[in-house]
Amino acid sequence: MNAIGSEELGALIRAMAQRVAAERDALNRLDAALGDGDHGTSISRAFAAAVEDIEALQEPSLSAIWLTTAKALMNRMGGASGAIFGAFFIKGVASLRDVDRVSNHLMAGALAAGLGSVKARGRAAVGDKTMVDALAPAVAAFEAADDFSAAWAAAATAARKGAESTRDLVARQGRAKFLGERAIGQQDPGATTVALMFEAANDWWKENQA
Amino acid sequence: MNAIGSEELGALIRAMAQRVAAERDALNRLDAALGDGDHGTSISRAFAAAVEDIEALQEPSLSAIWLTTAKALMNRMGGASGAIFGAFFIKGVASLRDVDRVSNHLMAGALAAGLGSVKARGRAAVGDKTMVDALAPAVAAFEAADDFSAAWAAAATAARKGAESTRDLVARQGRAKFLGERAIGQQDPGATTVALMFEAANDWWKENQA
Amino acid sequence: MTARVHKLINQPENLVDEMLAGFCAAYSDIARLVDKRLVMRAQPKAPGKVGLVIGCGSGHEPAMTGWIGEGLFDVNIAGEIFAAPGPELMVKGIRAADRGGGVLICVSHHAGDLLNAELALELCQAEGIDNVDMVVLYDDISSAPKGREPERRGTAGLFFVWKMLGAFCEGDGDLAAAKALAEKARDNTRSLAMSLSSCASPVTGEVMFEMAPDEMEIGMGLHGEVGMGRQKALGADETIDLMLPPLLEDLPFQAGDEVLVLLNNSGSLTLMELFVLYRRAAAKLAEADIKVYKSWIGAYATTQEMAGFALSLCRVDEQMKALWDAPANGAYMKQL
Amino acid sequence: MTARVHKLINQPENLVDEMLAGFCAAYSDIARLVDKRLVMRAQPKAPGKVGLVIGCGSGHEPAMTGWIGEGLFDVNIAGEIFAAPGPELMVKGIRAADRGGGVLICVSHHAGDLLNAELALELCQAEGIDNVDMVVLYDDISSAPKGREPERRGTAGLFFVWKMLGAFCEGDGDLAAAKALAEKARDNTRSLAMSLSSCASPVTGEVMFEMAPDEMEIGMGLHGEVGMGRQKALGADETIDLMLPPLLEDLPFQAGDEVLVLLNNSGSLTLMELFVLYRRAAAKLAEADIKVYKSWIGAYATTQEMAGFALSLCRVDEQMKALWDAPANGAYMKQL
Ligand SMILES: Nc1ncnc2c1ncn2[C@@H]1O[C@H](COP(=O)(O)OP(=O)(O)O)[C@@H](O)[C@H]1O
Ligand SMILES: Nc1ncnc2c1ncn2[C@@H]1O[C@H](COP(=O)(O)OP(=O)(O)O)[C@@H](O)[C@H]1O
Ligand SMILES: [Mg+2]
Ligand SMILES: [Mg+2]
Ligand SMILES: [Mg+2]
Ligand SMILES: [Mg+2]
Repeated sequence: MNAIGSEELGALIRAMAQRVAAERDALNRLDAALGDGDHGTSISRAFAAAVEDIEALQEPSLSAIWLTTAKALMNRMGGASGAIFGAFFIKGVASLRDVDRVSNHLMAGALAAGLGSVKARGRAAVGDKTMVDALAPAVAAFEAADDFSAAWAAAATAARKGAESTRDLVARQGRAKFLGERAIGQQDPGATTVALMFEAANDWWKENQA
Repeated sequence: MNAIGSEELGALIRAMAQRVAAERDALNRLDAALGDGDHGTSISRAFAAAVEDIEALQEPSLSAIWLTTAKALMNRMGGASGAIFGAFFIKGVASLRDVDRVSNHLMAGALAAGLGSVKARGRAAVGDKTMVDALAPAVAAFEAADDFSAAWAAAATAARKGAESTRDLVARQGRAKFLGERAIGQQDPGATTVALMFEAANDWWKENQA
Repeated sequence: MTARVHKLINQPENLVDEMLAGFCAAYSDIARLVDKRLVMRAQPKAPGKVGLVIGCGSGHEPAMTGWIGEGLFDVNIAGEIFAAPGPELMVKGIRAADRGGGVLICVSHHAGDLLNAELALELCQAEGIDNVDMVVLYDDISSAPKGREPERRGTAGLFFVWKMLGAFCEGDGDLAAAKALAEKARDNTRSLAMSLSSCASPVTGEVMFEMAPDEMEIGMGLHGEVGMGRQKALGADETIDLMLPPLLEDLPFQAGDEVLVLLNNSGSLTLMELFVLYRRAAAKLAEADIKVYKSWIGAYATTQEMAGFALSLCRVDEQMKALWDAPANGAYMKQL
Repeated sequence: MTARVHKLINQPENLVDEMLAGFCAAYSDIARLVDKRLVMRAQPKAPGKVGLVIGCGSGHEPAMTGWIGEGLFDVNIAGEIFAAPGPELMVKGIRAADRGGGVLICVSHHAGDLLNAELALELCQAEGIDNVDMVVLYDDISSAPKGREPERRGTAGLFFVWKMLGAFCEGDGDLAAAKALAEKARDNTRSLAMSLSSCASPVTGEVMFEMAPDEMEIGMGLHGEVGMGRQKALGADETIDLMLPPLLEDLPFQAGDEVLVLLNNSGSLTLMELFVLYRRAAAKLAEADIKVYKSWIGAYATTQEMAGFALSLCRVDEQMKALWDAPANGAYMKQL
């Protein structure tokens, strides 16, 4: 299948929600080393709210699901990453409006728009030890792929590699900035969440659509 | 020697001060188990002040030394036992007024007067797990002896035995009262101080006068 | 749980002097320091009014230095850490508080505080200072059973007595009336405390007693004196549900009563937790049809950095409510 | 040192809601709760005046709920523990504070607080709510070097800004003037914090970071963010002697300046210790010929039960002194 509808999109969001919930404590621990230790709790609370709100939708269109996810992350997560994840999803809503099914190319456009918004919002570039380090390569890999299967697989691999690359970096944004050299050796929690999201999507895709 | 002058009395007080200072931490630990853990600090602070004030006396008569000790304990120790030790010494001042040397019998009278004051002031009797449990038998032994050597020795032994007897008691006065049965097994710090005072006096006597 | 042992002090023997000097330097418009140990109102009250003094151990800050000021106490006679001051210093404090209307010595009931105040009263009589009286105050229901109230300890609930008495002594009532008011406030006040942790003594630099990380003690006194025993630490609502019923039964507080509520932080409990605790207490009081007139939540009488709190209730009538609402300006007790 | 891990709360997910409910129940004459997360003045200010709102993470009590009231803030938009609230809630708070004179959103500079306030401002514009502006405030000299002040974190020293701004917005100044005053107060304020201990997160129930019992960290942020590094714990005077010089150099504060001083307790430090610390700070300021106008010592912005403090200074002129002395009636910030 090389276009997905609202049902599949809802399932993908659910898969992401389950994955971050399962990794909640690990994400908290990453954030304890670099920030204030709440990232896992915040992201799983917000994704759980997104899933709930999507289920309550009267007309679960693609854009409605995308917007609902954006709003849940923006309003229920709190803190820096809530604003940034919210900005990521909200930017893609426009490109999904009035379509019933979305191709991997259209989806790539929504993700790229979101990435642009994240960078602008967070004033962060690749190498700053933030979620951008996972998101930018993931979106690039997704864009370069020919179909959904390849896109999710490539994005998941790239996101994980990007998240791991944050270990060697000094932070230039977020709470970890104040650690200076002491941040080296620790993996960024926001980037790790991005990797988990793409990995969850890829796993769901392999099981259900590939 | 069976009468002492102001020099010997000053030396006896100094010996007591040294002994309680040496046992400060042990007394604090006893008080930590039964009260608020400050008895050793308080009693050594007050005795050190007494020694200092005695040295500063223009006319160090027997009664002046006794009064100075009383005031230092009463005013510099603080808390329950400051008031009680102060009451103990202050009562004896009257019987020492206008004498140059004091016999063991006169001294016994001063101690007995002090004991009476302690009991009245503290509303405590033998068996209440307070310093009275050491002081009462010590004073009785002192009174029964024929000379200073025998008096100090008997009082020291009786005071130590009295202090040790507090281990088996439930407290009816002081902070330890609230412990109820949980006070059993712990030795009363105030009674222990009384034992140390008489032991220090006896040791000094044996070394210097016996 | 291990308590923090390192304290930000200098030499322990200078601690009380240095702390009082710092307090009076920071709040020089409210309090001034005399003889190193007497914390007095910067502006003495009008001549002819009853002076209010308290002599008690230090280490419970802001009690009682924070209670010096207009509408509150005239002189705090500061003892060493957890030890009442000696009688001669108390007499100095009594003299300093004397504005011609007599002086009331307030004693938070602990053996040392009472013994020293009694000695001070005797010295006053000997020195011809008349018109001095003493009132002994207590509130802690864990320290002696009902029927033996005068054996109980004074703890955080005396907060209510201090405030009302301070307001009363700004008025024209005499010494006997002030004492009667203090007794009335005391007799309508009940407290029960709990703690999750021990604390370190700044004098010895050692932890005062041991407590396991998952334990709590109900009925703990202001100096870490034991209460009704240890048990497994509970959640906020469960803790209130355990502490409120014995408190209500003791007076007893009854349907239709109007009360003041205090949640006193013994040190390192967070206000966050105290607000959660208060929510349950308010709900339970409402269920019992007991009306809350006003509430205060904060660290008013501490036990160093002990992590615990006291719940105190005071049943009020119209006179007490008016005294409660009267203005006060202590460094740590302000009523507009 | 191990921090206390057991907290007197119920379910962590209900913590913020329950705590705000408890706070507003206790101080219903001062604050009321709207939509579970907006803490508002019980009596709104007069129409036409500038409204003051702040959106920030919870867990720092009494900040900022304790600052709601006359002469202070109009609305606190309460986020989760240590996490700024989302933008839609902020817009609700802005609407609630709008009395026709415009609304100033105050941001204590942290990434999350700033990002969410920016989003809220954009939403306001989209929804046609005009006359809303934002001011970003910071004071912590440990978080970025001199010359890069706007990168610094907001910490306890904003205390001074809140108080002056609150007083200013009771007057007739407009939104632009309020913002200018906030910037002036900010630009004259500097803070430096230290801690002896970690604390536990009420969300995860785990200690936030490890710290040895004989260590201290200078420059620690309000959420336990690291500062200038660890060192051996010192005594009170030594600690002040270490912290005051960089603070003075940063503005710089100079001979002849007049300042306000804050010693903010980050949680479980005792007032006893803070008074001892204050004594040294006051002596050193006097030595430098810097005059202290007024001082405050207490727990105004906490980091749970962390044992530490911040020393903050604000250089004042006549306008600022008058604003400082103006009356205020928040639950935890009272000026008579
Ligand atoms: N300016 C920024 N730009 C992009 N990502 C950011 C920025 N600031 C923080 N982040 C991301 O947010 C993550 C932290 O999220 P979280 O812990 O939920 O928020 P907070 O720091 O407010 O507690 C970081 O790991 C980082 O990936
Ligand atoms: N009412 C009393 N009568 C006699 N002795 C008492 C009384 N109350 C306390 N004590 C004695 O005082 C001792 C405690 O002294 P200390 O620790 O210095 O005072 P505090 O209890 O005020 O801290 C007890 O061990 C006991 O011997
Ligand atoms: Mg975080
Ligand atoms: Mg003791
Ligand atoms: Mg004591
Ligand atoms: Mg956070």
